[in-house]
Amino acid sequence: MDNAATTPVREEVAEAMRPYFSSRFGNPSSIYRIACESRDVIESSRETVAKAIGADADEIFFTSGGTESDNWALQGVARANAKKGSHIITSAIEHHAILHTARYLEKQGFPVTYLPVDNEGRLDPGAVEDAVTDTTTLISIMTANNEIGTIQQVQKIGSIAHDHGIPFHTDAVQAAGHIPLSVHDDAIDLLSLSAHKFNGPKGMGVLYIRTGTKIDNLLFGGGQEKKRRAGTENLPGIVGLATALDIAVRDQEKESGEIRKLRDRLIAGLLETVPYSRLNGHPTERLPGNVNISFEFVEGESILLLLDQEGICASTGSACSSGSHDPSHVLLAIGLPHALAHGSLRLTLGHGNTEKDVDTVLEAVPGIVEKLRDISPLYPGKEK
Amino acid sequence: MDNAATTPVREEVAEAMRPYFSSRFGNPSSIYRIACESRDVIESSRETVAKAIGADADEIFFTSGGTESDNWALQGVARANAKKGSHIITSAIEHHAILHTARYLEKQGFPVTYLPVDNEGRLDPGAVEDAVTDTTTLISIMTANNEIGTIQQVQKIGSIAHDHGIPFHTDAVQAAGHIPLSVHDDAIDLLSLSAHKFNGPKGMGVLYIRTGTKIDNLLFGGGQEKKRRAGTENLPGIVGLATALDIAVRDQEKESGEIRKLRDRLIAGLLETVPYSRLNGHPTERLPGNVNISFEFVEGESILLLLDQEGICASTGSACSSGSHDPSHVLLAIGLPHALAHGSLRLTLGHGNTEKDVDTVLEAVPGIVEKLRDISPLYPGKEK
Amino acid sequence: MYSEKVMDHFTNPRNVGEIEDPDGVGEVGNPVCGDIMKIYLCIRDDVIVDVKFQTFGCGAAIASSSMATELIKGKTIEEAWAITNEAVVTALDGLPPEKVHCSLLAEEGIHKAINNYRIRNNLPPLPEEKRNDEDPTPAVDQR
Amino acid sequence: MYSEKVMDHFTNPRNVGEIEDPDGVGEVGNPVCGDIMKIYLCIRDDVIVDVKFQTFGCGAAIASSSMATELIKGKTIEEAWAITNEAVVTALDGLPPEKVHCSLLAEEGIHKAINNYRIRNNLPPLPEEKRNDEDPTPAVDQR
Ligand SMILES: Cc1ncc(COP(=O)(O)O)c(C=O)c1O
Ligand SMILES: Cc1ncc(COP(=O)(O)O)c(C=O)c1O
Repeated sequence: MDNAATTPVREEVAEAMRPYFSSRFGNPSSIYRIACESRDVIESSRETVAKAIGADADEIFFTSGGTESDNWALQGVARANAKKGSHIITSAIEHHAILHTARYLEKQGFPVTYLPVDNEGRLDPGAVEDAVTDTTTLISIMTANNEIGTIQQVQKIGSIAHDHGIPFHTDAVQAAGHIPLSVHDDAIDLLSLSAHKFNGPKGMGVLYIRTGTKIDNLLFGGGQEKKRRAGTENLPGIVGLATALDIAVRDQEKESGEIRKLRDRLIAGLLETVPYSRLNGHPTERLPGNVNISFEFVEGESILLLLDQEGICASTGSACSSGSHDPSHVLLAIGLPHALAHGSLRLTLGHGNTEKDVDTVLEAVPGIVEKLRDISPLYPGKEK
Repeated sequence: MDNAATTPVREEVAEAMRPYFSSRFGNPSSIYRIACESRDVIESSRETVAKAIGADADEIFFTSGGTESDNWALQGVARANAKKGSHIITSAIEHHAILHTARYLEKQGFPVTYLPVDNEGRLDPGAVEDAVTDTTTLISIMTANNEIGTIQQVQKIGSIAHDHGIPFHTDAVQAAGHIPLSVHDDAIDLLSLSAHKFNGPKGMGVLYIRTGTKIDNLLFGGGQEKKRRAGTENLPGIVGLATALDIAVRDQEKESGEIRKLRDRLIAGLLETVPYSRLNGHPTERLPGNVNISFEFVEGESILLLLDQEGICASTGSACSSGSHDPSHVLLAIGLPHALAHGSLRLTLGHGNTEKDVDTVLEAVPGIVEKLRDISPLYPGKEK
Repeated sequence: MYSEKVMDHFTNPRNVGEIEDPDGVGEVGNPVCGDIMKIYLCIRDDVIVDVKFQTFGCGAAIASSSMATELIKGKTIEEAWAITNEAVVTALDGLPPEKVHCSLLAEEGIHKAINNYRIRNNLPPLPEEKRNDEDPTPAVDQR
Repeated sequence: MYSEKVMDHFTNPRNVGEIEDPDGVGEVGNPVCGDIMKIYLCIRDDVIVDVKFQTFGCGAAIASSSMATELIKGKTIEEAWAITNEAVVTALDGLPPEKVHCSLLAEEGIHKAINNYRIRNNLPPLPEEKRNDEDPTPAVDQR
């Protein structure tokens, strides 16, 4: 149950990719016949992706993943507008692919504003408006958060950006395939997505770039992707991404309804059976599969290890799982004290999860938390 | 016969990758058990790659391909040394992944020297020495050229770089797997390679970075690759790259001997049967599989099209195949007049090519060239 | 990449060759660009009764040359002058965007040959509009 | 990632609990870092005859605490003082590099508890060397 981290490649997707590894391996930028076939496949994949987010095919650029897409958006727009001053607005709860890139750009002389969020992880669109300056050249706010699942008011933020003539980027890596997206309706100029988050292959992503958006290249070289993203095209990867997104969008309504039900039962069950626990993130405006709960007096990595022994994969915002000092910046940003941030558990449901999986977790977690609390010097004892 | 452009994934490699698409899909940076297995697989792949080029495992960084590796080396070293002035030395015949990146860096204020080569595509190491200034922070010279196959005197260039305390990068994308490489013996500090050039998967590369080399990240985000290259690891890709390189190195001596023989027969046969033809590149210091010949009075794309009808894939330095105006910068750099550059044909042999393939080409080419010459206004008529 | 029509005219180009003592001849392009076309006209009573060409160039250039000669054969000079590269492209069932500029060669060649005919016959040359050979995209590189 | 020894001490920690009226007690770490250890000693004739601990922390922290208590049980105070975090790590068959700092908790806890005992017995506390908790790598992020 760690579908937000990565998902397996679906059988249909693997099937679609297979022929392109060897027999149909033509270099799509060459002229001969197998190459032409490859080119057709790439262009039809591009159309599939475009359709899924309401874009035009020539606004879709294939990349090596969400990280590259985010880096390209930030570094590319900042550098293309360097003369204008290039102030960037983002939020405090972005993925590190945004935050660490922003921090690097800061060091290179591009000022960055990191907007705070409320206790449920929501950004006030008004705060974006207030942060805009004459030199703001990019607003980058994620569609949905990877840790706490909170969904932002992308449309409102997009229209504020457009009112000021500023391009709007959104990291939709967690959202794509799972909730409806429309670059048109939501006034999005740049959008990142990553295939392995919706049962596609790892190492494949997309950056949507609205026609006319000023952005420098990040990877220079050959003329692929209309001279905007060099590198021999990863043909099986492209086919895999498009196939996976197509299926995800096709099944979205049905599947997200089912997953949302599982999620809500899991949340309710955990809060009910484990004392001293609280839900992190927004109660309703959250990703269909995201569950994030803090358990007082215990530390997250130790929960994960015991869950692992029950065959359950999960994740935590505790620093101890990452070998760093501070717990999740997202959990701190929504106001959690350190101890609670260290005691967080993220379970993310996806394609293939069932009622039974939820039962397994609901059976395992209370005992695990109790066991760890019994060792904990912080635990005041069972509720009477 | 366009193995320099891309190669199919070998069956053994596809086999090795397969399990990691779905059943073994763990996120290698998480803590649970399937993730630990993934991590082990990545680390043993890293060791395989390290062994193949004489490096330490912790100097190997997985990327999305040769283009990213080249971009990272140039942009990363330039920016890390920005205060020192960051003069870059490279050659006029580098791949566009180097040249276009260098040109971008020039626009950003980093001066670049593009060294010329001789008629056979060789760079004089003395010219590198002469180009060094107080502010030179990177020397980037490719190991072997993708168009004309010429192999550079990497060891001499590396030791000149080291005498001056300047890091030395080499684009070994065409060399890796095909000729022996040793970052130790050749004084190489950074080396790029790309899996699909040696029967590995597309969208996978490596940048070797010698311990202690000052280089900024190119892709920021998660802590993968020891915090130097963010992005969820492309597990099947990594396994595929390592497996393919391992096989290529294992079979190198035997296979390159065979391919070199085919190459020499093909070159001799073409020069003999087609009048007004010349070999481009170095007669002996060239990649085992590379054949590059110019035919006077005809244009390359039209040769390719007719070869394609005979089932033969090839490539050309003619602008007309690329939709750009100028023919190959490499062919111009070795002093070819435009017409001869437009009339070039590159055939690159690789794993799986046979005597019979050579025969097929030797049968097809003379007639094709003659047919096109008969239409050409430049052709003075058959040699008497 | 190319239509069947293009491949047909490329592999079996019509009207290849030279005309001895032509009434008009034109040569356009240059080796730097990689495209050269030479066109020969035989004209009787303002009608192009025969035409031949030689082309050094890519598939699109050769096919455009071949198609253009077919289009002007039997036409009056006036009609031939009016044939644009777009007409050639259409007759070929289209060309890839980055190849459209190759068809300009044919249009320019015809104009040049007709003006050569006019000059030989002491007529003032018609203005040859030099069309903008815009930067074609997408470019593709050698790997 | 963890050795079998670590997993054993983590899932079945030895000497968990409190000692009422301990002879020495030490608490180290803080909730900000995500690691807190409390250690209780029962000492007779300079020998640690009983020891208990409570730990809030990751698997490595809990396993280190457990192993450390095993290592000092039955030892003299002097011997216990000399037990380093490296000794704990070795006894656990190693820890991942980024987790080694978690074992410092145990060493520091023992020192603190022994000094607490010394102070109660009017002995001057021994100098507690604060070890450098260097930046652990590699870090890993939430996806
Ligand atoms: C919100 C968000 N952005 C970006 C990324 C980076 O994507 P990738 O690891 O595919 O590069 C992730 C996942 O790791 C993510 O959850
Ligand atoms: C010499 C050289 N460098 C770099 C590259 C770029 O590699 P990739 O297309 O895998 O990004 C290539 C091949 O295209 C190459 O031949």
